Amino acid sequence: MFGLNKKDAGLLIVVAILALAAPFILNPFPEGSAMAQFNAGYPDLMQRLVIFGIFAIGFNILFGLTGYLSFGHAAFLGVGSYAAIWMMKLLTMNVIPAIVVSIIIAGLFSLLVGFISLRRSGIYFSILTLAFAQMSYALAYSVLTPITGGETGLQPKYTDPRVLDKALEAGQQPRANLFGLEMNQGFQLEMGNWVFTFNAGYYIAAVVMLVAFYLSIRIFRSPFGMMLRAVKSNQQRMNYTGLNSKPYTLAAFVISGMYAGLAGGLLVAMDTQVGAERMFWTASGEVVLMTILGGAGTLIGPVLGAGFIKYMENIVSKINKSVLEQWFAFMPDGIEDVLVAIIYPFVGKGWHLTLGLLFMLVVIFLPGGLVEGGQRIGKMFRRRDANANSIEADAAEQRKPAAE
Amino acid sequence: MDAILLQILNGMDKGSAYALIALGLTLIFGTLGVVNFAHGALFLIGAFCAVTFSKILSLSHVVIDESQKDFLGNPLKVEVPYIYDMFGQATGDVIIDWAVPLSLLFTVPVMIAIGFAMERGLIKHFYKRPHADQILVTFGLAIVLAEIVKYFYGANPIPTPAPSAFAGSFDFGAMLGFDPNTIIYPYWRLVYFAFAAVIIGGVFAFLQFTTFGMVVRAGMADRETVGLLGINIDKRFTIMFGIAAAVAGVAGAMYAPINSPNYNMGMDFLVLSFVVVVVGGMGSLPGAVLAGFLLGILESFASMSVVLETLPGINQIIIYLVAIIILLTRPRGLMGRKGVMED
Amino acid sequence: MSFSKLTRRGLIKTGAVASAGLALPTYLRADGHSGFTNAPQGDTVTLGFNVPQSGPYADEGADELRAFELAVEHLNGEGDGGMMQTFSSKVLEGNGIMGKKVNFVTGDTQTKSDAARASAKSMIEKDGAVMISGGSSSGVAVAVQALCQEAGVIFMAGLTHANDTTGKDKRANGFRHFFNSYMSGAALAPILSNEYGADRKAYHLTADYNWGYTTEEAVRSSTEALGWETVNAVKTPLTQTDFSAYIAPVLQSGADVLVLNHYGGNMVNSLTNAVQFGLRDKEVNGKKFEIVVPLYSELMARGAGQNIKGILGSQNWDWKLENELGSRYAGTNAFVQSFGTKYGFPPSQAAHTCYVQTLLYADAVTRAGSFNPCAVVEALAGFEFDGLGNGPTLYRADDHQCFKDVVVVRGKETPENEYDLVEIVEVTPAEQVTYAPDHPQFAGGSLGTCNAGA
Amino acid sequence: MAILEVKNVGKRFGGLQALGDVNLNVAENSCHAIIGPNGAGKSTLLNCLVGKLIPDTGSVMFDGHSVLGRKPYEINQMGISRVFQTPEIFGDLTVMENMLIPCFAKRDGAFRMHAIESIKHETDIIGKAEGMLEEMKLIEKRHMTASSMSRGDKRRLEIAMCLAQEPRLLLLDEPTAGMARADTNNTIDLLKQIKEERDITIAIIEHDMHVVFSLADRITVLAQGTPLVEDTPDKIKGHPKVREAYLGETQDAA
Repeated sequence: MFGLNKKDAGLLIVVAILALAAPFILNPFPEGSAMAQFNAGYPDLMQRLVIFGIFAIGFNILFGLTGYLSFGHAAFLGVGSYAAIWMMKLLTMNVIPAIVVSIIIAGLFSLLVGFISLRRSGIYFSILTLAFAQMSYALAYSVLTPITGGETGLQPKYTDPRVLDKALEAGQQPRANLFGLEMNQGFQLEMGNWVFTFNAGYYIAAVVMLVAFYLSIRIFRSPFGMMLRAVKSNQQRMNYTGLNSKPYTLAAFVISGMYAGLAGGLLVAMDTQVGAERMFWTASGEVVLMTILGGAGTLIGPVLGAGFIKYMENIVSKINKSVLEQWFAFMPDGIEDVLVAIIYPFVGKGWHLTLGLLFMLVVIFLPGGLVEGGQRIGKMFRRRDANANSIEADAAEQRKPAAE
Repeated sequence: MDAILLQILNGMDKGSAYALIALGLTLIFGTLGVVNFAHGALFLIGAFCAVTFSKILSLSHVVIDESQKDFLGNPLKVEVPYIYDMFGQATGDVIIDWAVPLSLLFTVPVMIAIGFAMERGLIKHFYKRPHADQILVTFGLAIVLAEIVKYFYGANPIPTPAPSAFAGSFDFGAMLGFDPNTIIYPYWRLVYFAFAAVIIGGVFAFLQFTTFGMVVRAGMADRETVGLLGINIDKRFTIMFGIAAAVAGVAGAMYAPINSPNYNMGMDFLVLSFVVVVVGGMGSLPGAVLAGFLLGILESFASMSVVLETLPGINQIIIYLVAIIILLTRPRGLMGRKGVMED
Repeated sequence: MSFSKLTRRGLIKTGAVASAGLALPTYLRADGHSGFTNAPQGDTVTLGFNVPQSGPYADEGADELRAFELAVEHLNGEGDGGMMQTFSSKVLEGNGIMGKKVNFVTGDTQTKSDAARASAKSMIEKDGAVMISGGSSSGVAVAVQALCQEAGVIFMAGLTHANDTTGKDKRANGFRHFFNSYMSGAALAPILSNEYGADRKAYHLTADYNWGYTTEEAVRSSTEALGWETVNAVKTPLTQTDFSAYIAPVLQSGADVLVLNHYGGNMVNSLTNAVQFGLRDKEVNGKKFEIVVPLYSELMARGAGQNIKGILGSQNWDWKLENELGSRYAGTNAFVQSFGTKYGFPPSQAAHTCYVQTLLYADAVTRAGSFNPCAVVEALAGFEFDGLGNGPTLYRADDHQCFKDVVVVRGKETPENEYDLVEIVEVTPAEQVTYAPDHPQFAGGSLGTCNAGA
Repeated sequence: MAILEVKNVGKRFGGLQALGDVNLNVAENSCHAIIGPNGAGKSTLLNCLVGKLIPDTGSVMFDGHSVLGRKPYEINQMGISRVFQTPEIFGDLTVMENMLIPCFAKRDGAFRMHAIESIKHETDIIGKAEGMLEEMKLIEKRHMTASSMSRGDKRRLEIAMCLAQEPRLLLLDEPTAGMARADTNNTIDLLKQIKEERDITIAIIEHDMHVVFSLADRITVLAQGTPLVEDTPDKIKGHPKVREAYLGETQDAA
């Protein structure tokens, strides 16, 4: 199917089903129940899950395949976002030009940064990309305020020129749309106590994510993808096999920069504003964490990692003391207090602590990320292979090219 | 002229702080080959050792004073530090005033203990893992440590003043024959500069002139061979980690009066210290120190208003710009060795 | 998100296993018969409190959250009622809002506009919040205000001081009780001139982002109008922690006043550095060197410790107002009493503004008789009230900014306890800080029309 | 006709004259060995041929074109392949992938952006790679991760990868270093077979005299950065200068 082998096609179909059914899957708990706190099936979070999935998929093409660890990819996401919002301010609220231009601008910017940074490798490369990103952030926040809005960012206003759109009535909110279909349109499905929200913006983002995921599978299975893994494995042999590794890594860098730009453009399409903080180094660090947490170099890992972190950020951070007290209200007072006291430091404002602990646990016990965890669980169920090396074999199997 | 002198002085001071932080990072990388993203957190813990120590000194019991009222109209609760009971109020005040320098006595053992625990409990298992794993696990640890500090001390900066003997500033201008008040510099920053110089010199001397240092340096160059010689290099590396943690810790403790410590200061310093280390050349101690001073002085110059008028925003990016230029002209930083951290 | 319980029950009754709700061409499904986003159903209403819980302003966020919890308690008729007793509008009865019990959800802004919008959106989309409040920076306030306008809910800004929030970025659905940069400048200038003389040379250090720019502009224009000269104004990076390189040249410039247009960690560090350099012990041009911090915050003052002694600045409110300046500021003591009793220390101005905003919202809803944002906007715009701690106050209809007295404070030389950090120097009356809605410092924006979402 | 002409090549490292004044001609379709004691400059010379080092003086012509100043991958694309002392293969990739990469490099050149095409449609490349693995008796191991193979297999794979590019000149840097006797003999047989079956020139740097005398048509002896003599193996064996400089110490080993 689509030029994929059976296994990859299967993976794509699974991801597609998961993405399309996300409003159901992410809302497993009935409205009003205590567990409803853990529901993630609302448009904003679903959109963020797939958009950061795209970001991580793109980052994985660079880091997972070539091993070049960029610490500045948030800059491309930010530049893409700024490009998109300017298209919306100047041209039209239709998301297509915004997204296309954000990919192009991010691609050009990554070409410049990549061309310079790829002159070095290892940690020197990482620091070069970090330096570019930090400069972009610092300038966007301060002296570039006329272009970027600085601290307060940019939002579309009804007073913007928008040459392609009809003028809005005074005071009307410009809304991002796809040929008239507004990103925030949607409908709800009610089944018993469950309420599921279907949102146009989410489905547009999800389709884009599926295309991005499909392209990343094609890249992984292409001769180009193999060359990138060769760069990671042995650059010396690469050079003595008549291959110029520079254009390969630069191409990977630009592709991943364009993915970041796409994610940035989509972020603006779904939520029409940009702030400079999305270029700060911690945002670049976040995509590194997503990729490694999920499993660098695997196809599905980055998407899992992105989902995991965004879920933590948006769900766990909202559990406050009164929510906890509600949960344990059925228990005797003393036990309730103890439980709340134990759990409270890890949720709500303590969500960073939980995140940090989870990173450590994953890195210590699951070096291959969540994908390795999944494989181990799979192994336990299958029990067909007692071989200690089976995990590595499995990982190798996943890396196998389509040729075989 | 006096403006330039002042910024050189200022840059030296700033540079000494950068160099001191970068030194510990380089020690760990150079000896153990581990990229320690939790190094900023060690600096943070050092600063909070000073905070904790001054809190301990001011531990109080409550005396209810019926003659005064608090803001709600209840009788005022007056806190009397135990240290007053022990030494009397006058001596007690002096001790509390000197809390930061005294806290070094507390910081050093605590930091060495933390360093040992970190190395034995966590880092040891990561020597053979890829650098990316080391970065990730220590980054996770940095988050956890910062959050623990936040849990106990909140997010607000905590004022930790230097002893009042060091309040105010020294007038270099008057000494050098310029107008008074043109080149002034705070006493505590001068103390910090001297302190940094002593620590940096101490670490170099220790590595250069002691047998322990020689073995460690040999181990930095070739770990396996030293191991083959029957020397327990692992144990020495643990000690080295403890020393590096202590260096970071005392750097943090002494820094507390300069910037009131808050839980995020480790992260603030992390990126900066990495830039310094990389510009200096991974694993090179003199490189780290040199880069620290270089970046400190350049940053000071970039913040001069004459410079800012011609190049607005240069103060925002100077460090990164210099880092890029240096890395493009000198592939492995100022004094880096070939093949270190290049893959 | 909030859903009609009636509808849902109806569905269960008819035994429908699955039924697609109406496809509504709106952002969020508004209830058919209410016509606006997240119309409260049943006997509860949900408010969203979006405050920084991680990052440098986490403590300020925690204080805001305490105030919100207290406000909700009072609205629901628990506790001593706080400022509801002194509030000039008497429609709130302690039975929730219009008989609906007030629930609240919280989120973490992380002091990043992206994160703040994400968490506000989750409150609106998932939890059905009909009003969002809180925040501790102008970047976040502007971003969340724009979001609330799009979504059709009310935004009651927390701590935000930049002119832009009710200037070029103002929105019909957003309201700011807190004062702004212009007001700080206008309130401070006459007092600075009284205290330090009209012939002063000022040196500005300004945080290099929007709030810094507007504050510098406001203070400069107000002080220059009174005869001060501005020697130099240098922008400092937000991420700067050590300001020595910026402080060191100040004395060389011949300036005799240093104005620190900094907030939060920047302010703590720059002030600490300035005092370390001994600036305050110097004499320049025959005058004692002075430092001014236009926007004071109790938490930051605590962070700066000893260094704030004798430093002038402005505040939106202070917990000692009523004790020191009398019953014009009624409400202050009532609030301090209930806050202090519950938490053991006096509230900060951030807590005060958040508490007041919540009460004002509840009051507006009750007076309007509807949760519909457009009705609330109508009820709040041009609303004059008293008894909420700031004296007589106007919520101006032109820009949804509150106009009230501004408190000028000075770091106290001998604090009685760790919360007694400032002394009130003077209160600048509201008339003196009022400006025309089209003042150049606020130009370029438009409120637009209210958006109810449906 | 000489395919490789090295003229007056010199190279200094600081104070050390690594190569003095090296002249060397390698005839087409011959097997030319370069021997010499440690530090004689063998590896430096090889690095000058493949573009890793640029000599200070002299010229290196391959098939009438200068290689100096060209990058390693350009020199490789001219038709020079190199086998390293320790096998340099793509350790993380499978044996089959290791084989595919040089096949692509041969067909597509130094860079081609073929990011969307699937490898499995490249039937001719796959066929060629499989044929090569078959010939090298590695076909059974094609799914193995390359780094998990034995050293002998890695060496065979590396040679196969070089041959897949159909080079005109194959440079071998101590191909049997660190090998057991049996593996060494296998490698000799393999190289003999290659020499017989293909239109290829081989230049080999070797310590092991057994290997050298089994394979070489001509031998150049390097000592202290300059060529001592160049002649046929038989002549070299009896050459007094060589005995003195070199063989004297290693005769027992040979």
